[in-house]
Amino acid sequence: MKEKKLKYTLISVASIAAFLSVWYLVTDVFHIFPSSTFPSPVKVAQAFIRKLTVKTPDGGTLATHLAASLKVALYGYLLGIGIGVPLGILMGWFRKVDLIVKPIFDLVRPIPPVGWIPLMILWLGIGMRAKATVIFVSAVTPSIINAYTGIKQTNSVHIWVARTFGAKSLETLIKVGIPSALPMIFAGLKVSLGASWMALVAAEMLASTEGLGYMIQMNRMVGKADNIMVGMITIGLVGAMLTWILEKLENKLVKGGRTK
Amino acid sequence: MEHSGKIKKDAMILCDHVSKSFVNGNETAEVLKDITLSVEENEFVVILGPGQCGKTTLVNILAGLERASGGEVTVNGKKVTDPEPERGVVYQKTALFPWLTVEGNVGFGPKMAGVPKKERKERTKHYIELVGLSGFEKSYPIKLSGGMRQRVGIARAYCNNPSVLLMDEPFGHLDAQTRYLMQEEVERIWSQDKRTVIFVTNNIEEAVYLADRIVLLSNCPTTVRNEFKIDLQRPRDNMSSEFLRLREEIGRHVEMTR
Amino acid sequence: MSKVEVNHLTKSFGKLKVLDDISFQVEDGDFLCIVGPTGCGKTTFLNSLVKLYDVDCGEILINGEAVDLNKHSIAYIMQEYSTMSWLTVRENVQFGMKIRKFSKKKIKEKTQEVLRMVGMEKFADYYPGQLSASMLQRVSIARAFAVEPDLLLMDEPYGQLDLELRFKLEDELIRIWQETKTTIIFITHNIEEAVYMSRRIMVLTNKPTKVKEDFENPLPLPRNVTEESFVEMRNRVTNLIKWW
Amino acid sequence: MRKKIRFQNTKAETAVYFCASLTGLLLIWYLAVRYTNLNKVMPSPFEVFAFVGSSFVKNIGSRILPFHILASLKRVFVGYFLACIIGIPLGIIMGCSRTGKAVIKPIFELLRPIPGLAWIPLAILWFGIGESSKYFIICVSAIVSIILNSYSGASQVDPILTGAAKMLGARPIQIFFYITLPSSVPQIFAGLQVGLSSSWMAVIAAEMIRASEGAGWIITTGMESGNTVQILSGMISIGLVGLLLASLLRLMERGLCAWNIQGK
Repeated sequence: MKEKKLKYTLISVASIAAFLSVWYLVTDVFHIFPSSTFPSPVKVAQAFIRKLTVKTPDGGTLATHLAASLKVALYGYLLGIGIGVPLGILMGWFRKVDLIVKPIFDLVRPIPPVGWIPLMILWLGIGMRAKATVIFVSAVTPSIINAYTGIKQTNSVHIWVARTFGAKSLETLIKVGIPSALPMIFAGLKVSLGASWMALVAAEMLASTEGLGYMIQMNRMVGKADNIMVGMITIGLVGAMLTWILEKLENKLVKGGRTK
Repeated sequence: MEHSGKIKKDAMILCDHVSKSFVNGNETAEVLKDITLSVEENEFVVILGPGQCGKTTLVNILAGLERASGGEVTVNGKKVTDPEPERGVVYQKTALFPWLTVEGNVGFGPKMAGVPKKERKERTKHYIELVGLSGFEKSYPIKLSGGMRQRVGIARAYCNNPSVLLMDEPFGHLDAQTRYLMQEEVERIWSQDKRTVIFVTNNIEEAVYLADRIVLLSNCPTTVRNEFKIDLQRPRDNMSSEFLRLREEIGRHVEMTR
Repeated sequence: MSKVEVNHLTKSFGKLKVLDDISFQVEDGDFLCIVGPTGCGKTTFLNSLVKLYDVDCGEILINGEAVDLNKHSIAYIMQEYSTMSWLTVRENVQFGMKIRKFSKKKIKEKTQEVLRMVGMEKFADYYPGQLSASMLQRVSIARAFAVEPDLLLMDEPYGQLDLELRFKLEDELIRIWQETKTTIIFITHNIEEAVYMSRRIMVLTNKPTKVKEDFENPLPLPRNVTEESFVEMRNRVTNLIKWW
Repeated sequence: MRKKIRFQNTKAETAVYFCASLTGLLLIWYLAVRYTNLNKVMPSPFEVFAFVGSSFVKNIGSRILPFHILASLKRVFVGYFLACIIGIPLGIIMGCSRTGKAVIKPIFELLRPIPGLAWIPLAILWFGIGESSKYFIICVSAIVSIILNSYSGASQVDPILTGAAKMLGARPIQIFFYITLPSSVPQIFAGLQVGLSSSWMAVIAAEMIRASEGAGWIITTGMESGNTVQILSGMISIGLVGLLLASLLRLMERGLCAWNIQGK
């Protein structure tokens, strides 16, 4: 079985190498595409290094843009899950809350977070508050849905066991409801993270003076494709890193080998 | 009643010193030590063994889904290496195709073999009636009860017209009452449409009720401990004193007596 | 220890009447086995007993008072595995005691005692995901006995287990019952199991469920499945049920 | 799962609460606008509904509202269709063949973390500001979840079922068509559902960046002209259409996966 595994890792490495070399051949060697619109990996790497120190053309180094984006994203994200998860849990457990809140939630939910950007910009300007609100909206919806479903899927046998031991409704929620919904809640946190990161990029592209979204939009204006790619790769990398951190947190908190 | 030892060469199914061990990491776990048994044509043999003692592995080897580490299995004179429609299997978890209706499941074998539509329809209809499920042709497995799903499993195996039927603890998950019903069903179906059957179970009562001959397996690593000829008149009454005496006697040989 | 009285218990889901005017008594420390055809509302009966289902009419008294989950200590072992996969075996066993607000010292002692009782001390820090079906069932039994219940309800707890495991757990339960003198109400399909363990047997009819017969099981413990008297008692119960 | 302890709330009760909170919301909105200084920023609900109603006849920009919605829907369906024809086979190949997985998965994992909308600048650079750049953005936004779900559907086929099929004499090709595909249909539909909502979001974003008509265009021009009524009505129609698309897909799934639905 061991050699089989080795064979497949080799193929994977080969396929990445092929992907990069084809990209390189198509751009720098055969010049099928002008490098202004489709730069080669080498040019993107150079741009990456240059962007670490140089401010032009978007008025900020990669680090400052990244910092601005992270600040807004985390602010909106933490607010979103901080409100979304408890609300989802309460909606899932108490029928009264479910009956009142759910209809309003179902009304707002179909509007994609991106759709809120114009209204927020009109009301809150293009500063941090507008973007944070958009990210809040995109983070709150998945966390409510997953917390709600997680609680609804609690095994009623466990609820009965707690009840027969004399636990009241609230104690049963804390001792049985929440722990058994934890894997689903964490899945929701991951979806919220993805949605927030996506909404951030859109908000920054539309109206912002800093951040990775703004950076790739500005570079598009001046036709610097290599900087755009640098921006995109950074967005992808940071997004993946945040998800990885969330998974580590989940492995520690969700016990009993039940991660989703 | 004692273990006969010698095996008849021209039997329908022949297991000749079959052994099987699994290698994971560096240690090897020996599951089947030495299985030697033979089954006559249209004989109903029950393999009785305690909990986890490689019974399912033995069934997989007989079916051709798994290869034996040592020894040889021949069915109908041919060496068993791969699964063939000649050997039908009924699983404990029924393994029905959830996306096919009862009709779709039962007719799956012939459809794969490319049997013409008309003949396939007839055969499916015949076996659905045989297991008493007429009227349920169009329902999906998700809507059937445990007992009914087992009947579809049996009909599906029969419909492929196998010469040998391997049943791997088919009633393990059923509640006591449905289990009695299904034992009677198998008895009825088998007497109407005889095939060579190897029926695996850990329930002594089920074994004595169904078997022409019981092959008793030891704990892991498994060997054949002894065999019992059951020549009670069929269909048997599991309340009769003769039945209970037999059950008690076999019970004494099985490690798990009370 | 507690005496259970049930008078004219009636329960229906919508139009479908499930329990029809059931009345009976269970003496203190008694081992009552309830047998009945599949789907005759045995589980509904047990759930109504502990107020998990609200009942149409009828009263359920424990030691003379109406059932109250906070006052009366009741433990319920179900057919499905009710161990909580996010808690270790030790935490599962302590679950009931913590809700009942036992003292720390008592919890520690009791956990050790019941784990030894079911032979699971070695697995105290395992998670349910790593254990076999019979071990999980033992954990639920330990969790139930840990709170020293006045009344223990068991809904076909051994239904899914292997034959040999079922024999072992039945003997174990009888031993624990003799030790702790807890009143046990045990539901099962398996007539042999009921005759083997019970001191009293109650046979229910099909829906709407009534008490068909309620009689003593005089056979001395430990019982032998093949003795003449055992087989005769088993035939008697089987004829009463006649579900096939 | 066993039935809930208390009776499941009847359908009628949920409907009553739905209307109650809906009217409550509208009432609060109306009162807030009328009696507080919110009205400088926020139109009353009736203004919005009137605007939505009239825009079926009167033009917003050069066309009436339904035309804008149809323009967006056309873009969604082209991009989404592309994502399906490329994504589903790719996912299934990855799920079924180990070599396929070894080749495709690493590249997929490289590109996966980049959010669909981050491709907008590059798409405009590559395809200009016309329709094709929007199709590209929609396809990229939808394809990730379609590939992922088709992959997990195809790779998690129950081995007992493939074993049973082998026993019944099914050859490998037959196992693929008669076992692997049908059993991964529910999972593929899950991917299609997520893909559709990402596409609907992507088209709005793409139209907001650069478009001459479409739902996204409506709310951006509303923003630029400070016309909150237009923004709100644009958002409401986006929400409704999104809801409609999701329920249409769910209907299709119920038809195709009847075997997967519990219920007696």
